[in-house]
Formats: sequence, structure tokens, C-alpha cells
Amino acid sequence: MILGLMAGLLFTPLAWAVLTLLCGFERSRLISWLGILVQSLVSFALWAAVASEGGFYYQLGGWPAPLGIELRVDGLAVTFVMLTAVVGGACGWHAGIYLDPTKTSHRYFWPLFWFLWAGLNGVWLGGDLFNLYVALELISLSAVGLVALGGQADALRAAIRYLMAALLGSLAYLLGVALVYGQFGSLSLAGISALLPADSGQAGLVFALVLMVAGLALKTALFPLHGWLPPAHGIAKSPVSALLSALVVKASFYIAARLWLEFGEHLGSYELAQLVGALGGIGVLWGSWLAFRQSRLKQVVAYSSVAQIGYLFLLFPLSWGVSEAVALQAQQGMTLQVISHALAKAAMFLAAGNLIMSVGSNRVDALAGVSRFLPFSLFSFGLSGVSLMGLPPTGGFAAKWLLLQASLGSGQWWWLIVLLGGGLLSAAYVFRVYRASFIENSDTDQFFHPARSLEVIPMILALLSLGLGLVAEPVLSVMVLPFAKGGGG
Amino acid sequence: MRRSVGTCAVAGVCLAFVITLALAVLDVAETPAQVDLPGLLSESMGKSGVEHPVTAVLLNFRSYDTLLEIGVLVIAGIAGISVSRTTSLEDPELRTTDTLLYALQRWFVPLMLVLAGYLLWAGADRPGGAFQAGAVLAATGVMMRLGGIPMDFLRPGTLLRLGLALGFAVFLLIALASAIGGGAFLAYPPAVAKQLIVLIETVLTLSIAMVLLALFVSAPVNRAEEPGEGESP
Amino acid sequence: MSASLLYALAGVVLCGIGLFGFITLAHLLRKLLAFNLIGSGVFLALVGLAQRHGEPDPVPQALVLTGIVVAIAATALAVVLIRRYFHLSGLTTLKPEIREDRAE
Amino acid sequence: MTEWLLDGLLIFALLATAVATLWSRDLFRAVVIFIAFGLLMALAWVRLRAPDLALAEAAIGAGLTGVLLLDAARHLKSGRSE
Repeated sequence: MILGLMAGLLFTPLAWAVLTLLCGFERSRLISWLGILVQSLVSFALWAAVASEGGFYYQLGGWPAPLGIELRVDGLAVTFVMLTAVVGGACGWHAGIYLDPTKTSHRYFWPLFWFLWAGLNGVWLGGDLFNLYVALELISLSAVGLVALGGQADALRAAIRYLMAALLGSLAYLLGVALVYGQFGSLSLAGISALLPADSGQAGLVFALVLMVAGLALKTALFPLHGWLPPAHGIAKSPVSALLSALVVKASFYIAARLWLEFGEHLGSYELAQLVGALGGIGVLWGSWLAFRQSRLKQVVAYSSVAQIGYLFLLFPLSWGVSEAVALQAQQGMTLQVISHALAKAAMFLAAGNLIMSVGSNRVDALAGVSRFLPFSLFSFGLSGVSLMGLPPTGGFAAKWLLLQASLGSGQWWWLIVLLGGGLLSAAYVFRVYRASFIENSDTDQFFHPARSLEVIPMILALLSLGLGLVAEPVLSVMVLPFAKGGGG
Repeated sequence: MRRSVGTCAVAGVCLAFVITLALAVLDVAETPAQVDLPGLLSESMGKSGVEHPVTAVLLNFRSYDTLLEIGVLVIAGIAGISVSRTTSLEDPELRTTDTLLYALQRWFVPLMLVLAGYLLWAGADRPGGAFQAGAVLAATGVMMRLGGIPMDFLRPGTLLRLGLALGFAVFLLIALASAIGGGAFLAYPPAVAKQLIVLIETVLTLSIAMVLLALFVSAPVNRAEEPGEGESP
Repeated sequence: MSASLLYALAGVVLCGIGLFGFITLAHLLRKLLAFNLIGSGVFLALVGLAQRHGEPDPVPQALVLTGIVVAIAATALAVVLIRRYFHLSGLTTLKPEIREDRAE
Repeated sequence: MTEWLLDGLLIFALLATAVATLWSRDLFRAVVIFIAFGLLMALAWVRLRAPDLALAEAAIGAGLTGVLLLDAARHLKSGRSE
């Protein structure tokens, strides 16, 4: 039963990619909505199965690990599979209504969307270093294709810049993999972490870890490597921006986090952990400040992603050389931050898309008066903003609370500055958008009203992000599930 | 002046990178690899269905990598056609009147087709296989195109999309069929492993050639633009 | 030191050359060439290091074959995007983007 | 001894073409040098006893990438975008 679910999970997005490649936009849309339903059900069933029976290793092609590729199906992985189903499904639903079916290039949204989904699942479940590289490339190339969709000069420039950054990041990662393979003769994550010598790390392997983390940090847009993100996320169509900010940047971060948690203990050092954390912290403050200064609405949201990604990297210092309890808190905080940011940022981008569609301009000051016409979308925008600020009872609050406790528990009080400052600055940029939209001196009364369903989807996502804080306990309990069978190393 | 200082700084960083990396490589090279993967591989070769180890790794032991990799190729193809907004990908400007090229073609095209066929066939027991054969096939197409031979099938129509998807779809269906049969995703029944691998390689050759060719010819031709979000047309 | 290891080190140097070019060169096609050089360097390092004792190892060879195909897919996509971008804007670099980082 | 010489020469040629590719003044010539680099890579794979990679590098690395880039270089130089 569980094996069938796994096959379904791997097969569905790839098969739907082929199907939608062969059909036109409108038929692809119907097929895709059906596919979203199927994939969500399969993801949920797998999540439920793992929640009740525990994690396991899945051998692709029936070949065991060092020779074949094993997928690691544990609580954390299925939690993210589930998150992808929710956010990806919502974005696909939204895109089907939002995108103009008469434009020929829009039909290619669907196959790229499904390949992206396949790549994301590949990353969450990946247990093989090289397979993770291929899955990352699958994600990067389809994401670049989605940004370039439409083929306007600015979009192309952003797409090319994104592609260059993504390719360089992948190669740095692959170079690290080359060193690791040279050392161990194996690519299996579990196998390698079992082989790692208990004493302190070898210089060559330390550099391999640094290379891999640096490459992945470039792909995740960690400060100061974030330059490519705002143009790409800002210029893409709103459902695409939502997918990119909510899920795509998390994929490379997820691999970096997995590597750190598996190898960091042996190969990491206090300095490295602090450095990564400091870059994340600067990213939080700098990204929030730039978000506050942007004149275009989607750029505000895109820079806010740079900031929110910074929080994730606090995992590095907060899980190195600390007690088990603190490390667990840091991991839980990171997971909740990934989930709540994915939900909130997807909601925010989709709501921003509605607002832009309504006023016909991307500028923040053009929003004047929109509060009367589109209160629903504006409310979704605000709700997701509340989660980004980290106010209770949102998921963002729960995440930052855990990170805060981990900072205090490990005596690294300096991260408090980041957590508090970031919250204040994000409040500033969210309220700036709000203030603009409540100005009543607008001389235009010509507002376009988007379809009702377009307004419902960001609302659902924003409410989920809001409610995440209340159900954090059960969500986290699945994440830490032990392995039921198979050698976890 | 400032630029040259910046360049020097980058050069310094790159030099430091090379030295560190070289030291890391030498450090890793000191001890033998801890897992004897080549040994493990040769033990399992009998069960793989083919004799050539690289083909066995690509299409059996690590076939999931290859499946996703073909996905990457298809994505590149899709993204390529999606930005080129032309009804026909045939570019009249490219038609050469070069008689030498034309004469060369008459000899080269059939020769390269034979070479592609040989590479595909060889893949099972010696070097060669779908990727090399596909590349040679694509190169043949590129040559035909440079010589101005019309290739109407490369219009971004159903046929092209079918060609892009074919290899991937067949690979995927075989992967699923084994999962339905009770095995793992991508596990071929040992009795027909060889036949399945040959089938996959054949359709992959066609698809790889098609994708590469489609990317080559999807050069932009017209100036059609569409407005971005929130901009009036 | 074996010959394979020498090739691995050559790959390392190639990575360095490519990286320098990737950062300093502005022309997009040259950046793409640099990317391909880094890629070749990584592949050499992967195979050379794994085969340092002289015996051929089919696994990294298969990985590199996959890597080569991924690299050509990325290169071909980049070429299509760059050509289209040039067609629409007449630019061969990303230069105007510099304005983006400053808050307007 | 001759083998070491051969390897040394090949590696030197690889690095030299790599540098020449990036800093050749003419873009078209840069791509031609890049194709030469691809062929040298194919030789390097032969020396590393990887005939599959040699074939793939010659067909894909040197052949297709080369043609693709040559075509693009010509297009970008001709400046069809008025």
C-alpha cells in the first residue's frame, strides 16, 4: 500500500507534465486541476501513513543504497511533501484562473509547473547527493522557464540572471559532491553519515561541506548572494512568484539544512556556523529595509522573501554545539518558519497580484483607494503580513518564538536583535502598503474586479498560515518521527 | 581604475579558491575510498540486463537520475519553444546557397544517421548509447538546417510536442508498470530488463535529438511583445 | 601521484579560470562559455579523483554523462533566452540591472 | 615517461585553450577555441579510460554546444535588433 503511494507520488507530477505538454491551455487546466486533486490526495495519504507507521527508505529500481538511489521518506520529508501539495495546489488553482488562456505561451505554464512539483518532491525525499543535484536542476530550469514565460525583455533579463546564479550554485554543490564521492565512494546521505569518522573532520571534507553550503546558499539567495532574487520574483506572473518564493528557494535551503544536520557535527565549526547565521541575520535586516524602500508592490514582497529566508539560516548557529533540546527547538523553529513563510508568502504574492490587476499598476502609491474596492485581497495581504511580522497566534510567531528560545537556551543572545529588528521592520513595510491603500484622494474610480475565486485562494492560504500557530504541536510531532524500518545510519 | 582593483580582488579570490580546492583534492586523495562501489557494481552486473557498466548504471541502477535528467532536457525544450513566438521555426535567412556545404551534406547526413544507429546499438555492451546517438542525430539535424533543408515538423505544433514527450513518456510508463507489478518504481523484471533498456534507449535517442534540435532552431524571429503585469498594452 | 589525479587537479584549475571569467566577463555568451568551462572542470575533478588509483570507475562516469546532458540543456536554454533578450533589447549584458539594487 | 609527457601536454593545452576562450578578443573566435577545448576534453576522457564520456564530449560538448554558440555569436554580432 505504502509502496503504491510512493510510486503514485513520483509518477503523478511527471505524467501530468507530459499530458499537459500535449494539450492546449484550457484542456491542460482541467487536467491539471484533476492532477492537483490526485497529487494532494496521494501526498496526504502518504503523510498519514508515515504519521501512523513511521518513516522508511524507498529503494528506486529495487537497488539498495550505495549502488542504487534510496529515497528517505521520513516525517520531515512528508511534511514538506504535504506543504508542496497545499501551496503548489493553491498556486496551480489560482494560475488556471489568473493566466490569460488566449496567450499561446501560457500553455507552457502547465508542464513547467508539473516538472517543478516533481523536482520539489524529489528534493524533499532525496537521500542521494547526486540525485539531489539532478532534482535541483529540474527545479531551477523549470523555475527559469516560468519566469521567462511571456518573453518580455525585463522578464528575460531576470530569467537569465536567475539562470546564471542557479547554474553557478549547482556547480559549486556538485564540486562538493565530487570531493565527498572521492572520499567515501558513495553518494548515499545515510551511508556517508554512518561512515563519517567520529573524531574531528578532515580538511578536504570540511571544504566540500563549505562548497556545497555556499552553492546552495547562492540558490537560496542568502545575503549577500541575494541579488538575483528580487528581479526574478518581482517580475514573474503572480502565481509563479508565489511558487518561487514559497517553495523553490526552500528546496535548496532544505538540502543545505539536511547536510548541516547530518555532517555539521563532524565537519562544521563554531566560526562557520556563526558566519552563516550572521549572513542570515544581516539578510533579515537588510532585506526588510530594502522591502520598505521599494516603490513597486511586488518588489516589496520579493525583498521580504530575502528577509524571511535569512531567519532560516539561524538554524546553523543554533544547532551547532548546543544541547539536544536546543538543537531540536532550532530545527522545529526552522521547519515552522519554512511552512509559515511558504503559506504567508504565497498568499501575499497572490493577493498582490489581485491588487495589481485591480488598479492596473505595480506601484505602491497607485494603490490609493483600493481598500474600498478590494478589501478582501487587502485583508489577505494584511493577514499574511501579520504572520511575517511574527505576531501571535500565527505560524510565524510560533517559528520565531522557538528560534528565540533556542537563542536564549544556547546563550547566543545576539540573535534576539535579528528576531526583534526583523519583526519591527516587516511591520513597517506591511503598514506602508496598508497606508497607501487607505489614502482616499484617488482620482480614479476605475477599478477592475478580479474573479471571486482569485480572492478566495490567498485568503485560504493566509488563514492557514494564521492557524498554523495553533496546530504547531501536531505538525511538529510528525516531523520528529523516528524511522520504523531500514538502517537510518 | 576602480574596475581594475575589483578585477584584481576577484583574481585573488579565485586563486585562493584554486589553491584551497587543490589542497582539498589532495587531502581526499590520500586515503582510499571507504566504499568499494566499483566492486559492488561488478557483482551486480549480471542482474542488470546489459554488459556495459556505464549503461547499466545509467539505465538500471541509477535510472531515476536519468529519468529526471530527461525531464531537465524536456523542460529546456519547453522553455525554449515558449519564448520563441513564431509560427514556423524555419528561418529563411539561414538558407545558404553554399554549394560546398550542400555537397558535403549529401555525404554527411546518411553517414551520420548510420553512426547514430551504430552508437545506439553499441550501447548495450560497449561504449555508446542513447545520449551519444541522440547528440549525433541532433547534429545531423543542425547540419540539415544550416543547409536550408526545410524541416516543417519543427513547427511548435503537436508533432514537435509529441516528439519532445515521447521518450520521457515511454520511460515513465515502464517505470510505473514495474511499480504496478508489485516491485519498486523503476524496477524492471530481470527477464525482460535487456529488452526494456533497449526500448528506452531507442525512444530516448529520438527525444534527445528532438529536444536539442528544437532548442537549436527556436531562435527568436519576430518582435511580438506582451505587456507585463499591471502595464497597459 | 597518478595521472588521473593530475587530471583532477587540472579540473580544479579549470574551475578557477572559469569562475574568474564567470564573475568578471560581462558579455552573456562569454559568461556561458565560462560556465561550461567550470562544468568541465568539475567533471574532470569528479572522475579524476574517483579513479585516482588507476582503475576506471563506471559510476562517476555515468554521473558525468548525466551532468553533460544537464549542462547542454542549461546551455541551450540560456542561448535561447539570451538571443531573445538581445532581440528585444539589443543588449548582450545584464548591465542595466545595476539600478535594481538601489531603492528608487 | 612518454605517457606523462602526453598527459602534461594535454593538460597544458586544455588550460591554454580555456584561457584563450574567455579572453579572446573576438567572440566568434572564442567559440571556435571553445570547440577545440571540447575536443581536447574528449582526448582527456580517453586518457581517463572513459570512452563513453569521450564520445559524449565530442558529440555534445564540442559538437552541439559549439554549433549552438557559433550560431548565437553570429546572431549577436550581426545585430539584427536594429
